[in-house]
Amino acid sequence: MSQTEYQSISPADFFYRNREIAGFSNPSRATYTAVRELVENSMDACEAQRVPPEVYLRITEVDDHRDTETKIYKLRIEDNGTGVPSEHIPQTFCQVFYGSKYILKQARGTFGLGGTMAVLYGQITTHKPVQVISSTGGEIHEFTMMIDIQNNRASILKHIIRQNPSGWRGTALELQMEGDYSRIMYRLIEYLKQTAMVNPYADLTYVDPRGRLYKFERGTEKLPPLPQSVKPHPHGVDVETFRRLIAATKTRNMKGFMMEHFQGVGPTTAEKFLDLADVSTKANPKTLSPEDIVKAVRATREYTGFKRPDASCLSPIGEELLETGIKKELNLTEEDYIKVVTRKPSTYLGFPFVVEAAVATGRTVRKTHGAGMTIYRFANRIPLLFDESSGVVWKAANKNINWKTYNVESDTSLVIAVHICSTKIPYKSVGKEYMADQPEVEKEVTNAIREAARGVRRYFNRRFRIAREHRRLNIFGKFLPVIAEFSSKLAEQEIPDIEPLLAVVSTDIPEVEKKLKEVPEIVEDTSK
Amino acid sequence: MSQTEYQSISPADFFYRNREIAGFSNPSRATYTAVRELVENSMDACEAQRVPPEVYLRITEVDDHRDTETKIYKLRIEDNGTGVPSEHIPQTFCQVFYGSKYILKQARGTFGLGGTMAVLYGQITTHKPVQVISSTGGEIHEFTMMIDIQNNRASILKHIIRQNPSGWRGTALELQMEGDYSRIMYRLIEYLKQTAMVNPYADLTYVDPRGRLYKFERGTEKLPPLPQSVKPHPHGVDVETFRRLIAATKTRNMKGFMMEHFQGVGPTTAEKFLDLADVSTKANPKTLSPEDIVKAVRATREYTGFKRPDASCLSPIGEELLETGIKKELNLTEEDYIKVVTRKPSTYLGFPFVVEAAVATGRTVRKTHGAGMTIYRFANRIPLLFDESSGVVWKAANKNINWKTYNVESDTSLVIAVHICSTKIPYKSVGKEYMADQPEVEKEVTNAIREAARGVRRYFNRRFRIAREHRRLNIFGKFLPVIAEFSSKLAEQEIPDIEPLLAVVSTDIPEVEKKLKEVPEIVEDTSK
Amino acid sequence: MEQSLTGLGNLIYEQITNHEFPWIHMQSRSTDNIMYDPEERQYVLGPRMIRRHSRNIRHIRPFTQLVWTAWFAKELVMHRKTSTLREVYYSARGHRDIEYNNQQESDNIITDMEVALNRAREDFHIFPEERSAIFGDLTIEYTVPGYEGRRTNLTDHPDGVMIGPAVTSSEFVETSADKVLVVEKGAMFTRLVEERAHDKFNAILIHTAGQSPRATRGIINRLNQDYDLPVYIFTDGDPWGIHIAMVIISGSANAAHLRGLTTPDAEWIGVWGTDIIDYKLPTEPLTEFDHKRLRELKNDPRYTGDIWQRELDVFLKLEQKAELEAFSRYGLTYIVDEYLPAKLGS
Amino acid sequence: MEQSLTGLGNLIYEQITNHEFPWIHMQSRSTDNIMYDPEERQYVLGPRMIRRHSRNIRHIRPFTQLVWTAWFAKELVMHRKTSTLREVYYSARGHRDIEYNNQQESDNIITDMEVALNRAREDFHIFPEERSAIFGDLTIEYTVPGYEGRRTNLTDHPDGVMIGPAVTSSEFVETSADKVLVVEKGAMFTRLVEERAHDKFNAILIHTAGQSPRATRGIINRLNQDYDLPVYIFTDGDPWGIHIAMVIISGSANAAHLRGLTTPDAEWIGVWGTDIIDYKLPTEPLTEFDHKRLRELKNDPRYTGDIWQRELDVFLKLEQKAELEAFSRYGLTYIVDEYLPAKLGS
Repeated sequence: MSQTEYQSISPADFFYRNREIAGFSNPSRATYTAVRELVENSMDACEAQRVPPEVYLRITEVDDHRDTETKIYKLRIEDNGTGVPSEHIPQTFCQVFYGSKYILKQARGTFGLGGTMAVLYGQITTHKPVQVISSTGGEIHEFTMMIDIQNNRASILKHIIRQNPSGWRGTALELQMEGDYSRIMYRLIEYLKQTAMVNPYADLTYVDPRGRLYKFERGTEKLPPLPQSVKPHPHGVDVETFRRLIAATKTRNMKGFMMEHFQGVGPTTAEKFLDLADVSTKANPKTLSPEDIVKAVRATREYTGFKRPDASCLSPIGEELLETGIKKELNLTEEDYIKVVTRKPSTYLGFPFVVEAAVATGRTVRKTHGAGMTIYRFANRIPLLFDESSGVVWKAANKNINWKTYNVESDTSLVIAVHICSTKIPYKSVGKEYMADQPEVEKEVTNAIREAARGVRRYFNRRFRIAREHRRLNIFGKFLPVIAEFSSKLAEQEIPDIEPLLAVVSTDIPEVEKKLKEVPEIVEDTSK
Repeated sequence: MSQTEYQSISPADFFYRNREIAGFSNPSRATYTAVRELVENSMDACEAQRVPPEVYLRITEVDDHRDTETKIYKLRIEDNGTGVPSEHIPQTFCQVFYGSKYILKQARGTFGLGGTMAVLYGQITTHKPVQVISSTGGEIHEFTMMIDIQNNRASILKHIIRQNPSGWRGTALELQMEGDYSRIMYRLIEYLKQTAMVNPYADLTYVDPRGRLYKFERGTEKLPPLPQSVKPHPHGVDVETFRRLIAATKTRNMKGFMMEHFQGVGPTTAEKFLDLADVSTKANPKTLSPEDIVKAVRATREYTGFKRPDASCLSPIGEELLETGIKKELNLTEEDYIKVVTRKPSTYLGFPFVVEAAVATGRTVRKTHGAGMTIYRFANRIPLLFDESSGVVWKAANKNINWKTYNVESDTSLVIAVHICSTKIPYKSVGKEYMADQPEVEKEVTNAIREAARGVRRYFNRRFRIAREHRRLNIFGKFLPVIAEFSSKLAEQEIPDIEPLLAVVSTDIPEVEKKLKEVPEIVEDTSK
Repeated sequence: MEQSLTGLGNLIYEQITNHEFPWIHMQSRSTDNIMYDPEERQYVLGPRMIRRHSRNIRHIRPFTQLVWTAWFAKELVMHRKTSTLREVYYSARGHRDIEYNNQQESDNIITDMEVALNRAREDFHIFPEERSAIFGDLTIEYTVPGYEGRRTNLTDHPDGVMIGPAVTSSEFVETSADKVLVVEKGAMFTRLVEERAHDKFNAILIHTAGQSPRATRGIINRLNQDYDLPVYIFTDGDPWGIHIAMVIISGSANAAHLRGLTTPDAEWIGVWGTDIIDYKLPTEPLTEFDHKRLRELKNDPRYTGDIWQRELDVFLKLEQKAELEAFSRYGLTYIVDEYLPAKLGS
Repeated sequence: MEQSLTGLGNLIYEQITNHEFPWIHMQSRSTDNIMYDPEERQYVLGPRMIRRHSRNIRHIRPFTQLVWTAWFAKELVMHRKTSTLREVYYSARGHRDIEYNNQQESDNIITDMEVALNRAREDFHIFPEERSAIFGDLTIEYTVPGYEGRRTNLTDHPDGVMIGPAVTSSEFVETSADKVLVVEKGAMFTRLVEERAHDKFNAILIHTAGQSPRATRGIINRLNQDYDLPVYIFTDGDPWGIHIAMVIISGSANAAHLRGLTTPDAEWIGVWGTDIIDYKLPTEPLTEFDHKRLRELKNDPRYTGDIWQRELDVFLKLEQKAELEAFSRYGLTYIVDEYLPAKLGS
């Protein structure tokens, strides 16, 4: 009989042992994930600072005599964001489950894992420390650190404080990691390109290991509004959240509790809701039984009178900016169709979200994307490149929409871009590559695409009508002389003059339409 | 300018916020995942105890007057396993990242999350405590507990100690959770059925919310050998593990270090390896520079002289047991083809693994499974039911193997079952539904299927040959009389006697073959 | 003939000189305007009229093609020439604005012309390519250029006589036959000639080469009407063979605008579904398409008669069909020695 | 004829009575045993022989079918009957062990019999269904039962005379024509008759109805050999038309075992690729399949002559093809008034 051993492990140790679930499954994928996590952190930091982001990324090959595809690379990233206060730097970069992202507003990373996971992966593959230089405007702090994985904490090797006469603000990070650049090169560039597409106010610079420079320049200085922290929306809140709010509340009765701690709940809504939940408005929150709490929580899903969630915690790109970004990226012309829709905020499991969708088609799209449907997916302004067909956008676009009703055939060139922003994107995995099909999200995505596609049928019809009018004006000039010639041969007469007839039809289109009305209606010959 | 807030959260809080990544994305899926995690823990506990598992599962609907598909259910599971020592019960069930699974041997659950996640999900949806009754043979401990999520620890509401005159050993757990049984019913039963298929020594009993009893009875009392904890295999060990071993070692030189801490490294291997790594055999491990550690770790991947990893930490089902299970489950007869292969152990990223594969075809398979390929996937004796096409088995079976060479067409009925056992299954997500395509794993799976399929071509050929011989014996008796009739009409003669000719061919097949040799060779008429 | 074509020209010419977009009136050929006339015992066009109007953008091209085709027909008639449908199609090639996309389109315009002028295309000397044939004691007198007044007896040539423009336009002088036996296939026709079926049954033999060309239907009609000869039709036992018989008897929807092509008293004598059972004929299973067609026929107003409904049901029940050649199973002469006597006797 | 069939029966009968599995020897018809003989100017079978052996499990069924077919042929010959290929196929129906899966299989066995006995199937009174026709000043004398000694002139019937068993088996008595003009289509044949091309060019007109039936090829050969009449062939300007001409001239691989069906001195006079250019004919684009076929023909040993190679290249370069009817563009009489005189004059 064996002895069973029990032990606890640290979160860092857990993710060290299970790094593939955070997207670090192999050298090439790890390279991609590390870049992505670091770029996203930098973009968030810049937007928090309300400055148009300037992000500089460089990957260099560390001298490595081994002749394998897997090599040691040095990653360096710099931004002009808020900077990290020096007292938070060690934990922010060397402690799993520590960061600025655990509050209810939209940010790119939501697991708070990304940056630390990149550092952790670099460390376990190269045993090299990470270097972080950051300033919030005052002194510049330079840390050299490693992660104490077993204890999930930073071990600081060096800490230098420098003066900052120029008032630089931002963060620079440098780490080494084992990676495989050649296999992931195209995805990385595609990632940066799509990032530029939905962040038209950002400057991205990238120097790749072969020394090539990629610059994605901003098209505007305008930033979208900064998302704010907000109170939770009552719809779909769970028991644990409810319990925590009760534990923390200072209100004395349930009516006050509902109004104080939830978005958009006024006195009438609070009363109606509590009535449905079968909880007294006067009850002291602290004395609520577990059953009452469960009843109240379940009632939040059935009560239909709540306002839509407050979108101020969200930062959609906006129809104008998104259209500009896509037009620029796809080189669309006036001849092409594009429609961008930003839906009203909605909610799933108590998290507010906004879906934005763009649909584009036309000759340019056919030239650049070929026949069929191309899908671009974004979540909180992050492009998603992997596992397209597992995600909710693919499902909405391919399964939920009957494209026939939009005059779209399987070989029609169509671009669909969908951006979901939320305080919490429903990712299916920590690797953040596709979104789970939460029913509410699926419905909003489907409706957004439908709305953006609504004009497609009209667009095709209009193009078809224009072409037809051209043909129409042409056709009489072509056939009337032939009719005149052969009818005259049949009648054994001179060829008659058709000019008066041609004069009727050679006027411009609106006039033709008017004149047409004067001609008696013709019975359709359905035998043709 | 906004103030950025920094904070740390507990692992329990992390998974509370991100429960979909552990498989608790919606009520029906949560029902499935909770059952699965609890059943797996029970099976592991029984096998550790070396008794044939007897697992009893009951799901009942808690009186709930709401008329929705989502209802409150009570889950109860009982097993005859080791039991949990009372001092470990609170952490085991109410603390994330605590358990008996963080050591290097094969066990069903590897994240150590499952049981606690089920408790956590039950708590946040019903606010009800979990009840655990367990004994390791002595007293019986009964705990009523909740999880303190913000601090990742148990809060014990009640602890009762009872006498155990009958010497009962095992664990019973009961929790309440919000779920959706109707949507997941068929998957749940399929899960238990497939579990029975790869655990033929287990008795599973299940009473469902509608009061129906499902019994999956064991076919044998024989247990596979208990997996043992082993030293890590040097191939693909990472820097962090190496560093931890150095920190803990008592050896004085690198040669001793290699022999002491790794599997199957003797004096010669240690020397050869350290020579390749360019590390002195005499160097004191404690004084190794980070660069030396990295060099040594990278060398583990290039050194080809290591023994295959020790399989004693693994517990494959074995060809005999697996064949019995599948034959029983699919009702295969002697007419059908089945071949089971257990591959030799291999390793990925330092983790040993064994792949077992079965391929079956024939008339029974066609009848029960229809045309085409059916894939069963198992990981450490757990059936995987979701996301089939994302996993490595699907890829191996569909992309890597040219079925034409096995005479398998797209409409051939074929069953493929693959079992991967490892100290660490390369799951792509915490929800454990499909395995990442680690190159080494992919290769082994592909080879295992190929090996098990090798006889398929011969099987089809043999069946074809038997059918042909039947036709052959028939054909002369059919045509010779006609030849005799019409040639006699042509020649205007009496009908000749063909009995002597028929005598030649009516002997049995080997004799026919012999006689055939005496007939002069016939030039093939290729114009036909 | 020339007059009606010239008249069409005059109509259009006058419309143009009156500064009107030219148009013509004609009976609609759409399916809802084709109806079965139980008195005429054939399909006829209903009263609904349509305009083909050059002002309508979708009509102007077929309108132009119609005018050109009328001119082409006038040329044929004036010069005593004939033309095949295919030659009409090709003659339009090179006229860029008239050119047909395919022969179907050309044939359709010719039918329009038939409707508009209320004449058969044979009257305009336009014939299809199909070749049917005739054999038996019928003396005819040619009217084609160069043969005017020459007579021939249709037993003169033992391979049978092709029904081309010359036979179609000939006068029938005399016959001793007392019936007409129509088969759909050349092979069976040769068999009947070889077995001297014309003698044995005192019949004129005609083979239609599949669906009967109109000229051949016209000849059958003339033999039935002018000489009072009963007509018996013998086809494959499948929906296609059945319908070959029916078109000879009651005409087709396509020719609803024409008269004199139907022989309502003609009888279909086989191959019946009941023959398959009675004679144990080798069969083929019905295809999905055969099935569909049989069910269509069951609902066709021409098929209301008892025999038709009975036999259609038998085929559907048997799920089998049989060709004329199926009788070869019992030897090559069986059909003349046994089957036809039984059928014609009944 | 009867003798060779009886001989086959005797051979097999004796093998069986000698307790041998019966087998026969014949020339192989596999492609590697068919070769072009430049002296004969046609395809011939090479020296390789095969056995069809009833001991071989894959041969016994076709062997049985061959014996049955020989018996069927003997019946035809003995009773002076003819049969179509399709009737042979149907006659086997009901004999469960002989029954063919399809007519292709039956036709193939008949060819085997031709090879084994070194005779054409027409000698066994078996004919295909296709109907070609002939017109012009040729007097023939019938030999078919009932018509023995009767004569007819092939201008007697202005629609043309079908080439059936009666014409095929007739004796040619006399002709005043000095050439034979062969066309592939009935419509063009009717056009030529109507335009009196037989008079204008003093020619016997023949239409082959597509790929020429062997009986018609035999008649062309006889007119060329017995009366020394030059033969001119006029087909569609596409790979299929070209090959119709070539099969009349040099025969087909399928008939490599037969003689007397080819007319090596016959000339193909059009429609050439160069005609498309010279006469600005309306065309269709070549299909992918046409292309492939043209390239095959270029490598065919029968096509080594200069004209052939030149015209094949022109078609390939033009990427176009043209039908006979294409000349209708210039009016219905153009082909007789202009084109043929130019071609036959050259």
